[in-house]
Amino acid sequence: MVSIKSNLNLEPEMNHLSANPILQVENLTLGYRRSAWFGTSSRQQLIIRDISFAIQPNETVALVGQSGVGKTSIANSILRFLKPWHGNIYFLGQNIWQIPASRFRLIRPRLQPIFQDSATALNPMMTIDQAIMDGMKHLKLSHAEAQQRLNELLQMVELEPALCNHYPRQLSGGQRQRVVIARALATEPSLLILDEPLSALDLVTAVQIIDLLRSMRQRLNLSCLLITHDLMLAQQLADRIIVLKDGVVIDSGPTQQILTNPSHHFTRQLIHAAGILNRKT
Amino acid sequence: MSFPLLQVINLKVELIRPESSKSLLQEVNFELRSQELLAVIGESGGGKSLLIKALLKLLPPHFKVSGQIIYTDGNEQPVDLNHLSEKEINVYRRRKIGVLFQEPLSGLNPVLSCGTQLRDAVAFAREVSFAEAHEIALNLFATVGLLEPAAIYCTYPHQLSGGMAQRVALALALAGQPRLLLIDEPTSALDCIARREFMDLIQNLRQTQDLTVFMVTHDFANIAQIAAKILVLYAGLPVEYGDADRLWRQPHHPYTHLLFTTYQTLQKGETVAPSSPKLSDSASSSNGCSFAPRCPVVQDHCYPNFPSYQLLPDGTRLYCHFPLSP
Amino acid sequence: MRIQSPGLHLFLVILGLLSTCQQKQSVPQTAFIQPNQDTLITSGGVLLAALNAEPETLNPLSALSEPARQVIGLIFLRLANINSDLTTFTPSLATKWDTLPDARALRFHLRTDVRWQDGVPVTARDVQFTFRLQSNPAYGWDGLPFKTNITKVAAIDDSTVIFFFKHPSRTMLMDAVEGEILPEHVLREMTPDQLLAADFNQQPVGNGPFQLVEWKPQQTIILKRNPDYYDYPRPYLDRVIFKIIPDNANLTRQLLSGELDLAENLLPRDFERLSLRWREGKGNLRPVSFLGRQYDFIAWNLVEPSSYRSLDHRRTDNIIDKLRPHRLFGSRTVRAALTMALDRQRIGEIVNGELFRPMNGPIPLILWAYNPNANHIWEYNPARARQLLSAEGWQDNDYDGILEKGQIKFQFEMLTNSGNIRRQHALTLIQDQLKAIGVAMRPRLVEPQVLIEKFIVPREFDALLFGWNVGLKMELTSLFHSSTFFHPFHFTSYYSTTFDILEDRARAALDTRLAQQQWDKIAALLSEELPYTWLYYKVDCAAIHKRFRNVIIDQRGVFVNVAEWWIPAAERLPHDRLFLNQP
Amino acid sequence: MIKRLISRLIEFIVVLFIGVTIIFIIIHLAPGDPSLQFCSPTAPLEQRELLMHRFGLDQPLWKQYTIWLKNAVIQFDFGISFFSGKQVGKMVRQALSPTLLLTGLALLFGILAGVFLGIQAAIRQNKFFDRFVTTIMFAFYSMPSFWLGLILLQIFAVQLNWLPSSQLVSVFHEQFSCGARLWDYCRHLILPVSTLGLIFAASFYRYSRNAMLTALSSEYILAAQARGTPRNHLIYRYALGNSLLPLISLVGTSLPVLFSGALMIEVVFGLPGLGRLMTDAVLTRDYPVIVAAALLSFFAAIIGNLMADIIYLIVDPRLRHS
Repeated sequence: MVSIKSNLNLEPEMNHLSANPILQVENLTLGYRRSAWFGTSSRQQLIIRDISFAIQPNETVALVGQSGVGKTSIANSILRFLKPWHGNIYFLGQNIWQIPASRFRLIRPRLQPIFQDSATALNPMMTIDQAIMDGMKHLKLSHAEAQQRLNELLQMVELEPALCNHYPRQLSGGQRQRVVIARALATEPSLLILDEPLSALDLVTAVQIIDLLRSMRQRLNLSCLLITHDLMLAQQLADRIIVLKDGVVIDSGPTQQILTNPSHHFTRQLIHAAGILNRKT
Repeated sequence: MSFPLLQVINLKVELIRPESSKSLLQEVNFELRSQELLAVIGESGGGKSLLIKALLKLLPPHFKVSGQIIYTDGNEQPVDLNHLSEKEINVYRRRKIGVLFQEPLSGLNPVLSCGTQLRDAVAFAREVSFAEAHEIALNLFATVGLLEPAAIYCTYPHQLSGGMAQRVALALALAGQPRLLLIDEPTSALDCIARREFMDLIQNLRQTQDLTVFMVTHDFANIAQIAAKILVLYAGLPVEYGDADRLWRQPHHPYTHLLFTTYQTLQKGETVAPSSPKLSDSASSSNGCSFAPRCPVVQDHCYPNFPSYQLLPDGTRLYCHFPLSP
Repeated sequence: MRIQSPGLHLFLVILGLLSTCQQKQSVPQTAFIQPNQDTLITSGGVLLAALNAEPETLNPLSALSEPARQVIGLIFLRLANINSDLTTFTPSLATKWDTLPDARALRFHLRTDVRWQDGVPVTARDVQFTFRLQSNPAYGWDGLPFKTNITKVAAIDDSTVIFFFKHPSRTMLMDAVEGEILPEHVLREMTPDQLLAADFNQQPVGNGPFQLVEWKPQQTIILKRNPDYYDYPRPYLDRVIFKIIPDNANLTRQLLSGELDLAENLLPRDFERLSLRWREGKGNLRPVSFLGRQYDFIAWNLVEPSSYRSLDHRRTDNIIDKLRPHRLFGSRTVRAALTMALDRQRIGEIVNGELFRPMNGPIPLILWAYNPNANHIWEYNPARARQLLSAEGWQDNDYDGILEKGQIKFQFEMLTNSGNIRRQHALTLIQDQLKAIGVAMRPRLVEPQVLIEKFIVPREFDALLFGWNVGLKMELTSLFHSSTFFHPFHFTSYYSTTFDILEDRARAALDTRLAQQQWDKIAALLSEELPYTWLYYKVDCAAIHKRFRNVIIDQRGVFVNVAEWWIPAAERLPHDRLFLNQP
Repeated sequence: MIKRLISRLIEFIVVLFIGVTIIFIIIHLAPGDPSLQFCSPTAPLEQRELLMHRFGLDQPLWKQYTIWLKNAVIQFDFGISFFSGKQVGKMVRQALSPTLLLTGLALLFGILAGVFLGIQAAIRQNKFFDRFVTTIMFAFYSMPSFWLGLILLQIFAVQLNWLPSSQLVSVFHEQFSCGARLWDYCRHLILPVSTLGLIFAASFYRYSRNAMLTALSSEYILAAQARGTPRNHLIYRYALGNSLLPLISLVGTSLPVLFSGALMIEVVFGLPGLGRLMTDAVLTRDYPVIVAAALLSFFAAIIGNLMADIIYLIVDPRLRHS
């Protein structure tokens, strides 16, 4: 078991929150507003309407829906990229759209996204160890500590230490995704946001990454928000599933319940399309 | 009446560098009967896309392609595509063989409307006037399941959704009424439902348009039902090639076995067995079996020796020292 | 002032009456005269001449630059033209002149057959009118100082005009004839504002041998012969075409390719190449060198800049008591030592090739008052220079190669204007030579306008490498006379009552011999006192196509007698025949 | 798209105003007393003050600014030159035509030659032709324009004496017949236009070669090739169209070069253009001329960019429809 000590000085109120949800999304409404010069008609487009959910510690929640349904917009909103029209997002008890940017910057490292395209997520001019070390910058570790932590992380994501001084283009897709995960873990996150983490990988590699993510979750007490169109992946990783269609939640509940007893016919359609063999039927 | 439309014999692709050359594909042998669907599966980087480009002679000059690609169309004389001149093969590209690449959107010219591109392609392939080509193009859009052909005609590629772009690209591939359609990972950019729809469309076209399909994919959910033959590529070598049903039920090669069992466990919603082999991405050894470092049943013999070729009685071709017994 | 002439114009005054200078030394001038050997003079031909900059105007009243003056000289007449001795005059618009009995008035008799090019006759009223404009500061004529001694100009009748002066002087004639005569009937109603933007500036109505045909900005100014010129059959040339060529390389190229007949101010290297070709009998271009109108010098600031800064410019009394001598150059011995440390002959050679003469005193080589024997000559002698400095207390006690006296190091900055390669070159040579006697000089190049405004006028400098353009009047007032202490040219802050007395006497002397004596004393005084260290007097050069006859080129310039130039019919070039039958 | 255009225009006006103000400030902060242009430094102070007053230079700076803004920017009246007393507008107009002729021809030549060679080299990538032309073009690209000009002059004007070395027309231009005049123009323009044109060509060459290579290696070209599209169609309709799009903005941003880029060339070849007008004006502190020329370059720059944007909006469907 690898131990990762926290050097991050969080305010006390954040630390005793363990009983409360890591992430709580309340009545979130998202949309794009295209403004034009001098009040000429501006166009509005609603994407997500009134969504609420919470992620408890050590829980993985999957947001499932077709592409274009606004799953990624929710992730952007949680990462404070896209301002919601209505609603609140609490991360570690902080209302992230209400607190000042300087305060958000303090908790931002505990919120790590992993996107589908590992090729563009890594700076092509940085070697692997530089990229991972970069993630630990805010921990203010000594050089030796950082080096040790780097080795721990590499071991954890099952990357050979020899790859350390390679550049991203020298790695395979699976290796790159492992580096991205290691970099995300380097910051000691509380919540991982996984946005289609496997869609660029082939099956065998994908299974390896699933395995990795699953063991990470157990070892590090991680909470995850999984964003995917693939129920099969959700089935593998998520404790609960939320199905989105046309901007609203049409189905949600524990994974098993959704898969075995979907309440909405669209959910059934998704299950069918994913080729999941229902054990009960 | 199924005759081999395409027969590939000992295809080999090498990357020629001034100092060295590297073999990217070797010993590729398969045949594709008329109206069949052949699925090629394997890891990314295994040479699947390369194979499609090699079939159409689309590789840049520093790739050396050897072997035979024999195309036989009904009563015509068989032709070896690999030994045609650029001008001669253009005729085949135009009228006999359509191709659909992996990223449908980047395969479309961004500054021309979808209709213009299809019209041009149709006019060139079928040698008809632009006015006629226009009509044909509208029909083609309808054929690939686009609901408003006239609207699509004027649309530019960037305005399309992933699924629509895929269909437009398919229409382009069908511009010359090809007998053979080569498809490269058609579903990787689509979500589950769109995948399903696209596969249905392909099935449909095969029947209505008399199409033979060669498809590179790793969408196991769908190929199981529609593919007649499966070719498993690993590190440039077709480790197993045979009847789809048989392969699906009882894979001989450890790699095929690994793929299918992994998929099946996933499908059942079971967690992947912790005993699943410890997979490593490290480079394959130089002369031995490239799968050896990851093989669950590897033996010492595998490392120094190139996998032995076996032709099983049911026509399955296999490259393995120790195939899993039936 | 124009950028193309980095030195400032200096108008030197000749005092005394018109007379020949007996004791004048043979001025080492290299003028050129292509003699008039052929008996049969033929009309026709074209002169292609180079101008190094675009004239700002062709109005004699507002022209400041050399190129403008050169073109104007061919279009407008003066009352009389100066001769090559720079003291006597040849009649031009005036046929003759005489001094009226009280010696304070000059009477000119004008030609009656001269017309403006629009047909109106030139009369005494034009002369009177011209003086009115010239003497009004609002019109901004830069020859104004010439006219300060004139009280009034009166036209007696159409052909007689009288100039009245405040007091008698040797330069009355020079003062009176300075400046071209303007047409009253064209300019009568013009206010200074209107004249500034008048068409006349671009389309002058002249009365000279040539008149303007076309002025293509930045390209050419084409003059044709004035068909009504009084001095028929002159001018002989059909056209004088000025090409505006600011770029020196371009100039040389056009000379060599036959696209130019006449160019001046060639680079020493180009001139030597041309001379070589000519001596070898190759090429059609005859090189000509002659004493020019410029000299370069080092000016030492004799007072501390800080003490000058605190001076009240309205009070001229006891100036010298309020100023502190310069920490380095306040001492005459130091200046003498620095002068002896410089091998000025060598500097001149390196910078100018053959195109220079050594200069040792304040009087320009081309002026009548120049007497080489009057100057004190400081020979190049670095050992002696070191001794002198050592005697003054300047010694290198810390062996860093630089002299010091107490806490003060012998180091200073020498300024010069940027854009003059020869001067920049000289500056480095001076730096090297001063270094050899333990003096640290730091060269600094400053943009000309900034140099004048920020350094010269407020006298915020230690030493200055600079040059003057020589005027034809013999005077040194604005440079050194205490009455002009705050004049922008008096930047050395030189103050000497002896000089004041001598210069006053020299200018007031009506007798040439007396004047010469005074100027000799002045030359001796200044070359002893060394407010300047004079470096070299420049020799100008020009090249002219050999087919032109009767050409005079000397210190007055290259266009002195263009009206009399002609080309033998046999030597005409194809383009010479282009205008033969045109008016 | 209209909205985009309008916002672009408003941006344009704001940039214009800011730029114009900056030009004014910079020029009036430069050292040097313009009154010295009119009279010798020995002239009495009153005379200089008189002149300063006449040109409004004794006014406070903000007042000079408002007056100037009104005259120059709104009425295009730049006043009269401090140096020659001529109408600045007229001087600029006169100087404009040779410059536009020279740079326009050179730009045209540069674009045509550069783009043509760029395409030819791209489709023959790494062949002898490509390497040869790329080397030559790289040489032109890295060469200072005046140096190239001097070399051409030395060869064609001095050594061979085939072409005249300076000016726009020969001095006897008026004496020639109509045809001879035209020939005279051409003879004078050949050297400067080819000097500038070669340098333009070099940058357009680099650009279009790279753009063409990128276009040729893109997926849709491969897809079109896989459909058996004929090679010429592939190159000229598919690849060329796309690779020339970015060229629009390159041409747009090089529009100010039309006015100022020929400066060295004008000096070397003694052409009476805007560049020379401007250098002379700077050296003589001729504020009105400097301001007019700077404004012109500035206008050209922003109008060039605006035009490029607008054309882009029109021809690129991706922008047109978003």
